[in-house]
Amino acid sequence: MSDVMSEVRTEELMIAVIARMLSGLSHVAVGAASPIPGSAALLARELSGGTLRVTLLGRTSNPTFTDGARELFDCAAQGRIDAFFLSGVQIDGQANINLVSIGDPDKPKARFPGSFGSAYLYYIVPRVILFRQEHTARTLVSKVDYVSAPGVSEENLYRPGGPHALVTGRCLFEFIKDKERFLLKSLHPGQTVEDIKRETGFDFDMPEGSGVPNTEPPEPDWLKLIRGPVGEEIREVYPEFATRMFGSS
Amino acid sequence: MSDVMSEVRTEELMIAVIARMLSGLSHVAVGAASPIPGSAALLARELSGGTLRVTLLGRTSNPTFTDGARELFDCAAQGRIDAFFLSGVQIDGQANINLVSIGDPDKPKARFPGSFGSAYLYYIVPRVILFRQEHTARTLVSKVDYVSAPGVSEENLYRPGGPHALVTGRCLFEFIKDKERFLLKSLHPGQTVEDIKRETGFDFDMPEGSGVPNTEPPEPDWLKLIRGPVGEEIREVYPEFATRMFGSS
Amino acid sequence: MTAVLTSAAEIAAKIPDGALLALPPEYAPCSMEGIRALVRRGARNLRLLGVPQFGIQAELLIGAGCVSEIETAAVTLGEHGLAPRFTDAIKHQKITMRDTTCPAIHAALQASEKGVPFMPLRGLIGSDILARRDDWHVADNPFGENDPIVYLPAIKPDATLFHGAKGDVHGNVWIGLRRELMVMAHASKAAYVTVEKIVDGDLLSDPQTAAGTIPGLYISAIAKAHKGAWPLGVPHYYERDNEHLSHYAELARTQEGFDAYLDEWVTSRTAAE
Amino acid sequence: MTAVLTSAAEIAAKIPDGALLALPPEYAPCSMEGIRALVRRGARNLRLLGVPQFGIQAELLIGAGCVSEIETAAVTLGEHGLAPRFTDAIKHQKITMRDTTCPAIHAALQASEKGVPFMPLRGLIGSDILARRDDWHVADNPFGENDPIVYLPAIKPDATLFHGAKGDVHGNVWIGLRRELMVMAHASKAAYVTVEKIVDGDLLSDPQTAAGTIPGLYISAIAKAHKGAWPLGVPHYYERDNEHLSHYAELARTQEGFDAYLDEWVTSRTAAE
Repeated sequence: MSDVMSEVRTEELMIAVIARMLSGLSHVAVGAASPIPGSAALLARELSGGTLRVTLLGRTSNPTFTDGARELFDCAAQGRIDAFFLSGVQIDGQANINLVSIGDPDKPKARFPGSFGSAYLYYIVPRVILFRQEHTARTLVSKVDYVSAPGVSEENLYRPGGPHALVTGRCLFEFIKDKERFLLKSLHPGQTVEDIKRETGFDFDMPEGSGVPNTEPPEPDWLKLIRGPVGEEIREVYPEFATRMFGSS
Repeated sequence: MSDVMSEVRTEELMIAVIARMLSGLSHVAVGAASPIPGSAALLARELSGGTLRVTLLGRTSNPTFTDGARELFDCAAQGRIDAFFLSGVQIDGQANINLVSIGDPDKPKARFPGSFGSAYLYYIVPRVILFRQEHTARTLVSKVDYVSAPGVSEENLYRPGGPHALVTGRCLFEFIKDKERFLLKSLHPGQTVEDIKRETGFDFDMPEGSGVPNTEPPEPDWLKLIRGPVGEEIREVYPEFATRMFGSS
Repeated sequence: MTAVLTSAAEIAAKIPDGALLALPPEYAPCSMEGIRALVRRGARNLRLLGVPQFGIQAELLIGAGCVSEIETAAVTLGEHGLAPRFTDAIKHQKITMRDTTCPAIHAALQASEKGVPFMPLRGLIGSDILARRDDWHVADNPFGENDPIVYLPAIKPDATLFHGAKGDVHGNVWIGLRRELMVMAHASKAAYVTVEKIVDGDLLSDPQTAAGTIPGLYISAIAKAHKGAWPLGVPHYYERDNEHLSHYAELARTQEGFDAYLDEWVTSRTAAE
Repeated sequence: MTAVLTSAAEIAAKIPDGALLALPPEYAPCSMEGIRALVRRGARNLRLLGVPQFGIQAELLIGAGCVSEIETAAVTLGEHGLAPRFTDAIKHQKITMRDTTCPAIHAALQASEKGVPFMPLRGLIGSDILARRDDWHVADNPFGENDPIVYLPAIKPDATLFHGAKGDVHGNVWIGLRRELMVMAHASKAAYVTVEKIVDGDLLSDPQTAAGTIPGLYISAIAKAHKGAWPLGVPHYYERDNEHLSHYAELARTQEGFDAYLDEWVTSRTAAE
């Protein structure tokens, strides 16, 4: 690993992993509280030669939408958004996500902001990429305490969308819809299968054949883009994230 | 009757009759093919000292609406439109209106433009004023051949709106909801009750007491307004009507 | 990405025979140049949706034999009288007409805009419009009691075609107050637009202009067509040509007169651009 | 006719205790001066609707004891962390929370805008949001087969309160791209607006400006409030004051700290205007 690579931060690795999954798409939207996916989408747009359209919720310059706050949802309903990103205070092995509370929702031990658009977009957008940097048995659980949005639905339910993958600070999982389970796809630097098993609260599948590959690191020119124009552009919506990652503007 | 009055055209009398019914309202909307009601609404606005808001469909200057063609209907649904105007190729004694066809609708003897927004606004706007200059047994019929919108509905149907009056070239009818019938309210100059009975295809009620009053003529200053600023303003939407009535601009 | 084309003819070539084609009212800019191009290319079996009513757009397409079905709240030449080719086609059962009411069209398009299978609408009950629509449904409001309401199925046009005052190379189109054009673009599978001019820069970059702009995301193809709405107008750009419309209304009383009009003003000419 | 008032205090006086009050997201201009005026007048039992999510507007009103119920898709201080007064109120059951999802709020307001009793919405089925909402309804799509869909009852707020960059004496308010403010004004019984400035003339008379303007028809009262969105921003006018919001987030961790904040920045001061 080169010197540049050894300095890759977990966030930057996650940005690169997500950006790879956006290759070839036409339109990616990024919701609230999503600086890593936002950076990934902007990186993917840079790498696409301009064919990828990126909509960042909360940005006021260069708008994609002109019909108000509902347009994100209407646009997704029209089939015009290829990928979206969701997180959770808990995510379980069936890809259910919880953005609301821990414990009894009426008397919660902890209360979080709420479900935002997840209970809609998770059903509608074809490729929903889950992300959560903290990968512990506390965040990746066997069963969420509150289902903001379910990972899978009954056959007859109208559901063109759903979970595609889960990107954490330790690894990449792919979601296998037929099995309703995650498959461990690749390990971030320094992680072992045993680490993942210990830190994950749900059961998951292992790839067939010879072990789990390592997560592909970002190309050196990707890091230049992330730390340069992508970082500057994400600063408009996420100034604290940008300052923490890339320093003051 | 003064000289000025003797020169009052039927259209001008209808404008005055309608304008009187708009007194005290907040917002009046005028739909397609409605030059007489449009002029009446503008006259009523002039007489209101600016408290009456008038929305003329099809005008591009001084817009009232900024949300596209649906806003007229949404605005009415919100209870923000007090009066609207409808006509018919046929109107019957229950205030049903026909804007579509004569004879079998599948093989019509005559076909007209269509129902526009009548099948919605007739139910929703509290005070719908019907107008039809031609008052003959051909236009005012016992039963319309096609119901674009019914005059009355079942008790349980959501219907805050409905017919208020019918203004023709011969007289003014008031619609009595409880009886589901028209009441002859006043006669235009030169008309007798016998004339109205002969030229009307439906039965109607007569006022109690001493005969039918004459329709109140427009005040002389109303005529000045109609032939002056009102005529100029209506020209934007109805240039042919304005030229026919008031000459070239 | 929006295709930037060079003529209305190229736009018309993208709208296939049999398409469900949504067209705007005459007070929004209509792509009359696009309509003429459809006539020139000999389009057939178009199913027209008037949003919410029609004038000369439907007249030209019906008279030229391009149309098999039409759904709209009205067809009229306004102060120039009844629409003669429409009336003739109805009387002789050359086209299938589905009568409706303006807000039903707006609501059914909003259903597609929002990706829901239907929308409820007040009114309509007791009308012959409803009685003659077996594709509509009446049922109780689930939140009321003995409260029937009409359920309208979503309408998803294959294509929409309209004219704009200005567009840019990104496919953004300024529409100002004419928001029904935005709903049509959102709700349709494809949106084709002719514009008076294609401006430099990006219409979305100025917040004042952006507020009245449909993003290129929703526009399939755009082409410049100077005076492309003629003989109709473009608000604040040019007025409708009432003299020409009156001339049309006169000629179109007979099929022969209409054919002569078509020959003089449509088929013998190429696009103005 | 729109009432032209002289202060945010007069606006706050028009919003009664117990009102269902719709408020915009932080990226649309929020009337923070109006919110502070509600705190100053000691408003009680407000039922807040976040369109579709909340930040410091709900925090101030909840922390000051003005709120009994809240319906929203989220409450968060964004990059400044969780909303501490909201979290505290939920944990100690001081307020009733109805969790929802953003498009459900937009759709329920559009139902009121369109005067229909409900709107259908995809998604939601299988979530605990739906499981915990006994005011919502699941039934088959009448045009499908074995196709369940959620029916949402219309939401008609008693009042909506927001801030605008500019308004005029006719009550017209320029909102640019922030169309959710227009839906809120259309759907609510009353709309109250503070603005940075009241301009001469009529915002509807220029077609470019009119495209981004809510007509005075929908605005009950308007008042000038310079920097009225602070510490939030007004797009293209001023940025949000992240330093101040961070300071708030720090203090509001405890009720004592919040009370000190309120004393320093709200109750001890009259409106900036």
